[in-house]
Amino acid sequence: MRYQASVEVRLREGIADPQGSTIENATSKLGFEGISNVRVGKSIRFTLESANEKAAHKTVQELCDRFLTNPVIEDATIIIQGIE
Amino acid sequence: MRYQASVEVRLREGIADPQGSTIENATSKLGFEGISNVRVGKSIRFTLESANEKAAHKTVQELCDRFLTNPVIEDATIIIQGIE
Amino acid sequence: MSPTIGVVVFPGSNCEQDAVEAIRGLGAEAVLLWHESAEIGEVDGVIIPGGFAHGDYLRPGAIARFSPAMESIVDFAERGGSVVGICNGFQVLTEVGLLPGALQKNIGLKFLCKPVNLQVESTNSILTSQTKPGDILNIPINHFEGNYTCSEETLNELRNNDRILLTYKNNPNGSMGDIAGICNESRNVVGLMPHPERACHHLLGSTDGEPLLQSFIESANA
Amino acid sequence: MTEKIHRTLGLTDEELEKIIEILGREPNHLELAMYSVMWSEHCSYKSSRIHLKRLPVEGDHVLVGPGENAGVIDVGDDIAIAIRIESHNHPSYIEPYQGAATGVGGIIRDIFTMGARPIAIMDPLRFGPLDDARSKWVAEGVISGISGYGNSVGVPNIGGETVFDQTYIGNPLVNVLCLGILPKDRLVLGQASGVGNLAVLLGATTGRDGIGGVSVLASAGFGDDEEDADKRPSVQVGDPFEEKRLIECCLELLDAGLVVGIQDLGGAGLSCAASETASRGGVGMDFDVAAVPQREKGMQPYEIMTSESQERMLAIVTPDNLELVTQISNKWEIRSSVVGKVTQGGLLRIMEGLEGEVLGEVPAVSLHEDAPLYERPLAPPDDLESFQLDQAEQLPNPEDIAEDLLNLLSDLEWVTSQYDQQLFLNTVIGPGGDAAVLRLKNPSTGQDTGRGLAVTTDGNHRWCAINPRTGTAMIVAESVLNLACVGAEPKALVNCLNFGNPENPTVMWQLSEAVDGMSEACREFDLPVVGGNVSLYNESQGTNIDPTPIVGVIGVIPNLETPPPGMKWAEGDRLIVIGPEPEGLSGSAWAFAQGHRKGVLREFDYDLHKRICAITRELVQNKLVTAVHDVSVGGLGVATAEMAITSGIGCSLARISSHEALFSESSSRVVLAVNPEELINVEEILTNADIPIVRIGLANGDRYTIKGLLDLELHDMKNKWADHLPSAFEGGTTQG
Ligand SMILES: Nc1ncnc2c1ncn2[C@@H]1O[C@H](COP(=O)(O)OP(=O)(O)O)[C@@H](O)[C@H]1O
Ligand SMILES: [Mg+2]
Repeated sequence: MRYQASVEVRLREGIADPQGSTIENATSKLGFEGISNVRVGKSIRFTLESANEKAAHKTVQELCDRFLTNPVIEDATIIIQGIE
Repeated sequence: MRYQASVEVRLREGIADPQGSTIENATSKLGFEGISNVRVGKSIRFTLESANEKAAHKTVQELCDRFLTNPVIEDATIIIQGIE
Repeated sequence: MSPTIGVVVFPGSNCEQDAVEAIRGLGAEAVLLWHESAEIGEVDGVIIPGGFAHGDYLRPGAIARFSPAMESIVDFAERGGSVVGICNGFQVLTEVGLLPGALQKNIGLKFLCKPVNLQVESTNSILTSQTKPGDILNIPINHFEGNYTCSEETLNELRNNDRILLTYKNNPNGSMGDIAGICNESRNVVGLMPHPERACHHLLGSTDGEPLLQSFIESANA
Repeated sequence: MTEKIHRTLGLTDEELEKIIEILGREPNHLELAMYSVMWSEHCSYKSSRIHLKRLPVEGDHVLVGPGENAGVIDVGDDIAIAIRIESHNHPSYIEPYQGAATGVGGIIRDIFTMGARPIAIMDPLRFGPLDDARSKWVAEGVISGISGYGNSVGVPNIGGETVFDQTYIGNPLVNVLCLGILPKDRLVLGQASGVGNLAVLLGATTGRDGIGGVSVLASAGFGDDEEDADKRPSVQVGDPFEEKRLIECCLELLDAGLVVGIQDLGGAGLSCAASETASRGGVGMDFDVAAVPQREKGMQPYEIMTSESQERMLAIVTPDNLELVTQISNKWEIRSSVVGKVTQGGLLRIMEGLEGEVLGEVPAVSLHEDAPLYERPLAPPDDLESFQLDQAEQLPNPEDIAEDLLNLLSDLEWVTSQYDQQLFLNTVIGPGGDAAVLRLKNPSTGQDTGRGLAVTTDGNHRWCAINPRTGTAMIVAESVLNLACVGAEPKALVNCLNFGNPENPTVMWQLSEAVDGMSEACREFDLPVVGGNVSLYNESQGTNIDPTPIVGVIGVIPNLETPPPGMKWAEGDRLIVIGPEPEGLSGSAWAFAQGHRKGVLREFDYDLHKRICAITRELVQNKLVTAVHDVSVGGLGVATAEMAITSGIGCSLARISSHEALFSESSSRVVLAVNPEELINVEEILTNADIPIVRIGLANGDRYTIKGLLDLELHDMKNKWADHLPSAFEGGTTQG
């Protein structure tokens, strides 16, 4: 079976986000008001072959833990969808 | 009103994604099989003050067009949710 | 006998020849170690040089840490061998877990290449033994992701155990505690963002990198 | 059917006629696509070639002149230096980051194609004004693109220029120069030879990037959805990591002597590389489109042949060596595929499988040598006379001369600190000096030769707007003087001619005048032109940019045991200016800042200029001066202010009697700071050489004062200088 995986890698709460603060500063200079708490993460999408959804989820989880995130500062949200 | 905005910035289809292909190569070296079409984008989350949802959407759209993306190579998906 | 220093080369590394040149300039031997070879040979010390291993794609060091050479280097370090990660090498050492914390993008989101003043905080390490506490060293930085980040807990541990070796006089990148370089618990593994090899020749504006690399060579000799 | 298509592809009716004549039949679509890209202005230089022929190209030390991927000169000790400059102006306006990044990638490939290791880049840049948000967005993107690609691929950036002016508001200029070093005997040329040899494509996969004008073929009914056609990205994305591996892989192949010839893929992609290698080698090639690794599904042969996907090289190898070539490519994780075979005769045949169907068949040479050559009409502007009568010398005196000076000061650190400047441990003087200085180390042994290389890039659209011929000559003269300031002898010049629309006779006149000015100056200075690039159609909304020729000059420093003096003077130094009396303000940065862009340029004296260069070189090499800086943009005011700021020591100046004396940019002048104990000696040397000298003052204190004109605190001046760019960019940038 083929699945579409979408992984959002985000900085853990409490970890400072230099990209987010830079964007936040820029928005106010550009005249956008009222924007706050900007946090920047990565969105990684891919397709994978797997026996079933559960197995797919397991693979992606492992990929996140070992490789896609740095657990010292990041965590990930995983979404898996079957492709017909 | 306060809203939570989530913007996913992705490279348009057909635009080369060197980062995605490098990650793809690495997954197979790490022993993960069957992973393909890796594409890497950005996910940007923030809160904003706005009169209503429509206005919030408009602001975020403008922010995307003027600042967060270059429409020549990138697309953005915007999700806006009210915060109680 | 002068020691032999192994300098690791990943695809995308680019400061390996500079490290070799600086090490040879100080009288030691240097050899390149290809990332795909698990055999690191009879080296007395290891440098993981600067550059963009695997393009720094995903995160700096994220792919490099899985190289066969890194496995051997982790072994080597655990046996007490001297290991220094410079810039990208520092990032690799945090990814592979030999050093705590992580290196994020610089505050201001700009790549920064310029000479900075560093203060020696601890002389108790393989990289700083030949310096004096409080010494100010003028050495260039050259990075986009040099903003040292860790938990409060880790920061306290680094502080309490005298594991912060070098700090910035004028923090250029947002690093926690102005950290420019740290070591592991046994003090034989060091990571630093500045490039001492770029400050070892009078034509290049500073020779303040020499005492650092001298210390390292000395430790490898021991 | 072709009748309609050829025009949308940018070919004229006459050009189509010529193709029919060459082939003896109507071209098919694939062939037409190949001619259209190869005969484009960008690839064929059809408007400029006739003028470029006037440039002097000869020199005993020239190993390779114009016509190859890069110029190569012999710098002694069996070391050769490859040098080339190129523009990426149009892509950088659309996608500043990637446009500039791929510009860096392209020029670096031109250098290692010659067998040289790229050791430095320089980036002369021009943007719209700093009060325009879009121009700042372009500038920010371009600079981070150069930084992102250059740093990662591992080539230090040692200098360049950053200029902001109204004339570039809809059309920035992004030029990049690259320098490479090689053992003289490793020089390779981009040619195929040996019938039966294989063409091996190395590097990235081929996608639909940069197909540009050719994509109209699709909408003209080529089996592709019309809808897809405009979605097709023409923007290329750079991959510095691929390029870094490609450099290492190619240099290892060359070191091992495994390739017969090698060629980078730039403009016009495979069409250009395949036909160029074949025609240079006087052979033909069978080319298999099916063997080209593709990034996207369903690519048409014309797309494969014209794609400008980045980070690809075409190597010509003997069948015997193929296995070793594959091994080395694998080591560097570089894709390699056999895509063609060298054949007898001169035909380039595009096929589906080497034994398969022939999709197109053209004489390889015809794509280059038969390209049209235009002698476009040229004419000076109609209003030249009134233009020349309206001179900046007639402007009213400044209300606040100190303010005018401060407005001309700008520290470029905001730009240059984003670039790795020191990799390879060669950089003795990086960005910010009169010329960049590198240690010259033997590329095979790493041994320091004790000598140095010096490089500078220069352009000045203000001078060239006033007088393209004299302006261009002044630029060359300035470069040569810049090299003298670091003690270097000039050896060769490369240039990038950035001009407007060549179909406009005034623009063609500007181009022709600039080429004449450059030729004249190069002959005077005995400086061969070893390469360059022409970028035309730099216009927006019908307005052409001011003519902007950029030159890069490389020189050699015979003895580099200590760093050259640079701009830092010492407390108590005597300050003198050597050279002619300053005259004229037209075309100066000061005049342009007042919105005045007309008038005449004063001619300069070649003989005096050469003597000034020689004496400056002598004083620098013999370490008789503490500091040296040539007088250029912003005149004596800016030159001395920069010296004071970098030194952190003020000065008291006199004998600068008017704003004209302060801001005039007339050529051939140098500020020298001399230790009082050396003063008599230095002045004697100068007098003996019949060099005009003016003592202008003393380096001291913490103020910058000019008797009778102005008095500033050095500290304030420095802050203003340092803050110029950061405060402009922190004000926010946006793409529109
Ligand atoms: N202004 C110029 N002065 C001298 N030579 C030039 C000039 N412009 C282009 N050339 C030469 O013409 C040749 C072809 O240039 P070009 O087609 O841009 O090369 P590439 O295919 O590598 O991009 C090069 O050798 C270049 O040096
Ligand atoms: Mg070329």
